[in-house]
Amino acid sequence: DEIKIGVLLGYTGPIESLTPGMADSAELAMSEVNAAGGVLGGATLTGVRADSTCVDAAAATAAAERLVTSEGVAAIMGADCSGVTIATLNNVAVPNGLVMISPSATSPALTDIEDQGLFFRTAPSDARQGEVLASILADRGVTEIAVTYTNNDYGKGLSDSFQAAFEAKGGAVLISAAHEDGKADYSAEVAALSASGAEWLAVLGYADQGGVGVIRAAVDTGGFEKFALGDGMFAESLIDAIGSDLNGTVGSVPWSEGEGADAFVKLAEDSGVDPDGSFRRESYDAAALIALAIQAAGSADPAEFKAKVLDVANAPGEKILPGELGKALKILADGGDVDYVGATNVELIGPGEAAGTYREYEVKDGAYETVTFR
Amino acid sequence: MIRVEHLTKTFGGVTAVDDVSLHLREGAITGLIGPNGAGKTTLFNTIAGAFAPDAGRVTLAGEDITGLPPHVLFSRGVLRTFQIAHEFSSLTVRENLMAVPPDQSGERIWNAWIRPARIREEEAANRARAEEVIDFLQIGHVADELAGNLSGGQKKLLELGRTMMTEARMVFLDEVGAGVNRTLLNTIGDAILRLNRERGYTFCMIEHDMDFIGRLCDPVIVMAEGRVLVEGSAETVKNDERVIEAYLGRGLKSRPGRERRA
Amino acid sequence: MSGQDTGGPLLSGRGMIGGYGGADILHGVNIEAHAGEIVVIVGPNGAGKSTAMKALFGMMPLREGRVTLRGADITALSPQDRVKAGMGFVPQTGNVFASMSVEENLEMGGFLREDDVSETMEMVFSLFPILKEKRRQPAGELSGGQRQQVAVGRALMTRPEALMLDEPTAGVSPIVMDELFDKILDIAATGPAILMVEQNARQALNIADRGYVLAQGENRYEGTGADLMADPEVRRSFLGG
Amino acid sequence: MTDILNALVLFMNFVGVPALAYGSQLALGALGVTLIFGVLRFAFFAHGDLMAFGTMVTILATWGLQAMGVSLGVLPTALLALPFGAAAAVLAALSADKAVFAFYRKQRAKPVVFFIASVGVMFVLNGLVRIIIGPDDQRFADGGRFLFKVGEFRDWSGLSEGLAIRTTQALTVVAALIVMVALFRFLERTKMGKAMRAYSDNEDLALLSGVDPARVVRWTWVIAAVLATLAGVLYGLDKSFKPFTYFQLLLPIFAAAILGGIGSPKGAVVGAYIVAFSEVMVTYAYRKFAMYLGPQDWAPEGLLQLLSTEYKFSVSFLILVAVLVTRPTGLFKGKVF
Amino acid sequence: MSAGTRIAAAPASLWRGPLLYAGMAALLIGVGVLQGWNVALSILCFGLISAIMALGVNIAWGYAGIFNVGVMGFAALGGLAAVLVAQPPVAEAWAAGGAGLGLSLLAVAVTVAIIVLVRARMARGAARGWVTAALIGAGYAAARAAFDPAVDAIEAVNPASQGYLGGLAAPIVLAWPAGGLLAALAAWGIGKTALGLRSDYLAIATLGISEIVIAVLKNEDWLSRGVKNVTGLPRPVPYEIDLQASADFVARAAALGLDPGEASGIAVKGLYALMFAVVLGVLIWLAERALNSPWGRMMRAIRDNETAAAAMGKNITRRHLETFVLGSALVGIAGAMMVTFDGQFTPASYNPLRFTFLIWVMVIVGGSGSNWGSVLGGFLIWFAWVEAEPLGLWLAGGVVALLPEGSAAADHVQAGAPHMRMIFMGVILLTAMRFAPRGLIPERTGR
Ligand SMILES: Nc1ncnc2c1ncn2[C@@H]1O[C@H](COP(=O)(O)OP(=O)(O)OP(=O)(O)O)[C@@H](O)[C@H]1O
Ligand SMILES: Nc1ncnc2c1ncn2[C@@H]1O[C@H](COP(=O)(O)OP(=O)(O)OP(=O)(O)O)[C@@H](O)[C@H]1O
Ligand SMILES: [Mg+2]
Ligand SMILES: [Mg+2]
Repeated sequence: DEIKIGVLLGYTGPIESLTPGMADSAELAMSEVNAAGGVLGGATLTGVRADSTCVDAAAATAAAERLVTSEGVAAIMGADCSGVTIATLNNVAVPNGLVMISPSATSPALTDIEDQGLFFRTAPSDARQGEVLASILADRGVTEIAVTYTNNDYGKGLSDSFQAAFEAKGGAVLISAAHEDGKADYSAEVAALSASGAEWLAVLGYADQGGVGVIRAAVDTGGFEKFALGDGMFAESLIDAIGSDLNGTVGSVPWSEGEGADAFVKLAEDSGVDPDGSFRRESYDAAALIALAIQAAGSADPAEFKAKVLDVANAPGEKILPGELGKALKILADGGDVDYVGATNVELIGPGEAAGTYREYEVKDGAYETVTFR
Repeated sequence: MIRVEHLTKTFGGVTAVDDVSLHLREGAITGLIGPNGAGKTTLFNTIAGAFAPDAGRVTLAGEDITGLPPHVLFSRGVLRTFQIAHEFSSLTVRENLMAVPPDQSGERIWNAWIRPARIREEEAANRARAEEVIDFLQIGHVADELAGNLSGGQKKLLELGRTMMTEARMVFLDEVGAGVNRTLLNTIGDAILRLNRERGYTFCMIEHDMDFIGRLCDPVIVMAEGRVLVEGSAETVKNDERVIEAYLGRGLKSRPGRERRA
Repeated sequence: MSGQDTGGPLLSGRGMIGGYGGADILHGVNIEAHAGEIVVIVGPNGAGKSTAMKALFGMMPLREGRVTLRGADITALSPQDRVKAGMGFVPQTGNVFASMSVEENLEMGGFLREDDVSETMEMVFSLFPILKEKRRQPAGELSGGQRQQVAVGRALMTRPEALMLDEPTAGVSPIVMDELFDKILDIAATGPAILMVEQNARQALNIADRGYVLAQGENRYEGTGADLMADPEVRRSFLGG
Repeated sequence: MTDILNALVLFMNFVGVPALAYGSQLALGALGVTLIFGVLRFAFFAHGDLMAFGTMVTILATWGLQAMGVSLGVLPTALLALPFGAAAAVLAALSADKAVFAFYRKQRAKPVVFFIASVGVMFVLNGLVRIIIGPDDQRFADGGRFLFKVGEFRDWSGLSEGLAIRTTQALTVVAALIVMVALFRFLERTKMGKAMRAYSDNEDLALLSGVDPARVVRWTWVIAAVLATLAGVLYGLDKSFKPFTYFQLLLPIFAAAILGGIGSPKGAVVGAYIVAFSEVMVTYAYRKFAMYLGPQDWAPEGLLQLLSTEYKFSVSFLILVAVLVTRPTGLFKGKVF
Repeated sequence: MSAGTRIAAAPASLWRGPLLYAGMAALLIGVGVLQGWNVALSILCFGLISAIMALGVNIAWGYAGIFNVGVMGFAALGGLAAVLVAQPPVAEAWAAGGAGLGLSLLAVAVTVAIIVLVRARMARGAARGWVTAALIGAGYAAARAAFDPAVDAIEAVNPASQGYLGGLAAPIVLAWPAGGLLAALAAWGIGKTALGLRSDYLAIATLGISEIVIAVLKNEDWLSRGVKNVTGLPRPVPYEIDLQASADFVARAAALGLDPGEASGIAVKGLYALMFAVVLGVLIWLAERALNSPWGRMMRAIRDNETAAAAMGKNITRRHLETFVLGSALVGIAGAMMVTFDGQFTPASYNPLRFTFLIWVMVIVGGSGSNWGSVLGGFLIWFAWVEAEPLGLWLAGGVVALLPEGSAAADHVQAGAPHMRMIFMGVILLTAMRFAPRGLIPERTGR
């Protein structure tokens, strides 16, 4: 018996370098489930990848449509970028009554979209993170900062909430400049940012997109020495790329206190999957949630298990970390209750969004070191 | 008809037309000759609106037409042909001709949608006219050929043919004869004379074939180095020493009739 | 000029049949030229004169017929190989490199020559003095007649053994035409065969050793220049009386 | 006096040097584009992906060399590997020509057909590169990254502003200028160069002059592919290698080539600098700069930024449109050689 | 000698067009059978939209030789029209910033008026230039002074879901002509400045302008929410879930042996397809009529040789502008239709590859200068664009099956599988062009 789950991500297009890792992580959760004997007493989960292209709503819709009709998927892990996510949700998932859990669509518009209870996301809303990052900086006595964000709904939303929170704490954002991902050169951005006279630069982008380009240009020109990073920037590859100049950087990233994240790292490394990179943990969690909800509902029919997603994600119940999916499946099969913590400390609030705790980190000697959790 | 006053046109360092003043009398066929590079074509181009002059003025029947764009001049009855043929290469010969008549209502896009009947009528008339021109130029066998596929001489004929598709007042012919078979050229000469006499077209033509010039043109203007050298009847011009020196030459140095035979 | 067989024509096209992909344009045209000979082709517009020239030069595939140079079959040779074999051609249209200077145009004429071309260039300049004056100017900015001079000059630079000219005098002034014909006589005297299409037919036949009249893709008349000039039918139908 | 020096160094560090380097990177790409445009007469849209392809092979070779323990000291090892990449790119370009473009040349197709065909080639190369090396960022720079750093400059000069110059920046600028001059000379002076120009001007007549079109085409691809690889590798060394970015480079490269005048090597370089400098200068916040130059203790109200960086791409295009409207064939009168 | 008709002049086989269209239909039916009718209909809908865009490009390029590489910009403007027409107005935002915006608009108008007046009074020369420049500067400053606070106020209104002015709350179908109009207006402005440029230069200019349009749409949040996107646009057709909730519909679906979910999707997309087809039908009729009239002949003449056309009395500039505007309007209409079908406006999704070059591919593969060809190209290339993905995956799967299981090579190919899509797309494109270098349904020359 086989249950198919669509893995709808932009394998080609602007974030093509992020998506393979995300898909791998999602499929890691599925194989973990399968190794534990599958769901519903022996049904295996199979991930079916489809290309959302990240930007082309039409192509994404067509791909999702194909997942539904010719693959017969029970749920979709995805999509990635908010635009295509909304398009596939409205045009495919809702009409066909399909559950979608996105690991990375952070647009506030998704919060009050009419989703018939079918849409969830493991990426926390931008609004909360802005506050977290602002207080990290305020606590360090930073009063002036320059901000650069990736020019999409994620970056824009995060920078808006960060700016509001930072100013509410008495800080001043001296300049806020967007950067486009995938461009050839970021000297213009860095020039403008550094001319503001701020000592700190908040980079709210992606670690392997424009964000790293901005930081590299800033370091090379000596424009900034201190960086504050949003969650999209958290990746080992960033340290590899920038090196010792990154020391002293602070940032926030959704993280469960200790165990969850560490468990994920271990699990991933054991299975030969690189655990570092944007949205990989969220992807794992998204796939895991689908599996657990199916098990809890005792049915792979989305109409039945959609109601169970919130149940398995939130308390009460036994806490479940990455690598413990087998245990969770067993508990659920026995009629018990679980509280899935996962790699990102999943806590779905409101209409199915991650509340998440955040890890405040600082880069010391070329490594991320936890300062505290918020 | 056309009066040119102190016209000057320079290209970078080269003064192609240098302070030229002349008068093309209404109803006359004026010949324009001169050595290669004398500025004849440039003079045409400047009058016909292809270039803006650096100085000077052109009037048409007293009206200032200096620097008017070509399509406006066309609507005032000033036509020209090109020394290097400018056919519409992906249109057939017939279409090339039918594209010429001005004020076709079918050339306004909405008429194509709302007035098909009127367009059909006009097209029929234009087609008939094109047919006449085709017969006249003896290019019937290539009437449905793409103009781009014509032979060099046929293209020249088409150039001339286009001027016959509309009522013109003033026609500038830039070497229509070059590359045209001499027998046909004679017929063309007759046609030019007829258009001139019967329809009152005024012509100004550049040509290097002195026989042809002599047969058609009076007066003849000789240009050299951007200026007007002489003006007069074909006979006078032919015998003018300066013209012989600069333009006509004195015939072949070596004479034919050599012994060696293949 | 090694390997030249003395008896036959230097360049010959026999039974040439072919066209541009549609109906045939040439219906069995024969043309030949001997070393040192000036051959002129005349005929009405669209007769296939230029097509015949292109066929001789391999710019157009022949359906039937063969082309020989010095007796050797060159029907299958590419144009640039014919240049190497000693042929030169001035086409009727598109015969200058418009964006290159006059001097570069001439240099392109000597593209395949390994020896010093400056002497030949001086020769061309003395033939067409205006070109020397304009030698740095792009050929595209020249007057029609000046371009024609560049075109002929370019072909002369190759110093070909068989020189083919498609209406070299179209648009050039009488004085230049005379000089050009003089030069052609000079060149022919040094050995090469010269094949020329002309609409200034009487002047051309005047200097020609032989002439062909082509009409509708077929040979119509053939004879010495003087014979053709003397034939009243030819005069009336093809030479303008 | 020191204030003026400080202002100057500040400007150089944030505007002058980066824009010069970025401009040179664009210039190397634009030179290749302009060459193909000039000789073969079409916009080769796969140039970005050809750059990526050549760079990819260079990277693989670099890794190989590094594994063998070969290094160039302060210079990046990739320079040693470059010939491999260039050879591969040449091979790719020539096969694309044989498989695709030769056919349309024989057909005498219109330039736009070539252009669309090159989009097809772009798709294929695009896929190949990603399948072979993946869509990720690859860093392959080694050796000394900086000629001198901001801090070093500050200590040396005693100014409060610093200046940094990277090895790759210097390499790129030098390479761009050398290539420009060499290409110009090649086209103007050598027989092959002239044959190329003649071929581009009038193919039939070039044939009649004895030019072998096959050779011209081959040479064009060889040079363009080598240039593409050089451009790609230098860019990758300076920033990083990522296939998608290389595709994105295409637009500014074309903008530069056309702004300068299609077919003109000089134009390509100047066009590239204009694109690069306009991006940086129009969006630069001149506040600090003005503070150095203005009276003591004076600070302007705002940031003195003409336009926000969101519009940097737009600005360079706006300048481009403005230049074209006043000079319709580009700065150097794109005469297609 | 026989009448010299050559291949170029001979029309391609009469059957070619209908056969190709039949083949296209067969492809779609094949998808319907193999992958489901929802997929087939969604490809059909986008095919129809693409066809209209291709038709627009063909009008400018195929008729007049205008190398417009700014398709993306016009499509986006069409999309903007959908927002401005169909979204409800945000009263609060109007209250907060409407006056300010009006004021800045007024400032612009006044500045223009003053400049026109002053320029009329002053003599040509440097002084006039400087005064004009100064006036422009002053006008810009004044407009910005009113504009900036207004924008800030608007964007502060409930930024998560609004923060913009909204639209007219009119039926979204009206956005289609409105999109055409908006695109036409923009095209008129662009054409006035840039149409004098020669082909390749015009191309880069239009490309640049389209990038500018997108930059504005991405960053002017008050207009269209910028990168925050406008989602949930109203629909001209019922919602699937409403159909699924209707007992009547479910019954009818059951009668046809369909499950209600699938049936509702088919019904909705079928309705869309019908509407799009009507629009395309009307447009293609208009376009064919125009092409086959003296107007079309004149346009081809202009395309062939502008100098000669001008000498034959054709006003090149006007005609170029006319076709450019018409073609762009079509793209605008299609852009609005597409946003309607997507149900959302996402400025960041406009990228030149998808919205400009892909459309060009459609036109060239279909046959430039040929309306039916471009439309076919629209369907075919869209089909390829969508189906290249599963085909690529399938191909990669085949390769992997050949390699030893779990080997590094197999893993590598598996990882690269999504990129097969690009290779496939390229191969399809190159193959189509190889077999029909002048397009699948070439332009008919020589009527
Ligand atoms: N676009 C141009 N740029 C620069 N110089 C030019 C241009 N057009 C013409 N000239 C120069 O102007 C002069 C006059 O040229 P024009 O074409 O008027 O001569 P013409 O009298 O018509 O000669 P022909 O009898 O050979 O046609 C020539 O010396 C030519 O080189
Ligand atoms: N490229 C071409 N494609 C198709 N047909 C052509 C092409 N070139 C010429 N023709 C046709 O071939 C016939 C002969 O043309 P050709 O150029 O050989 O004539 P010609 O004798 O040189 O005439 P002219 O004296 O006018 O130059 C003409 O009817 C012409 O329409
Ligand atoms: Mg002339
Ligand atoms: Mg001829």
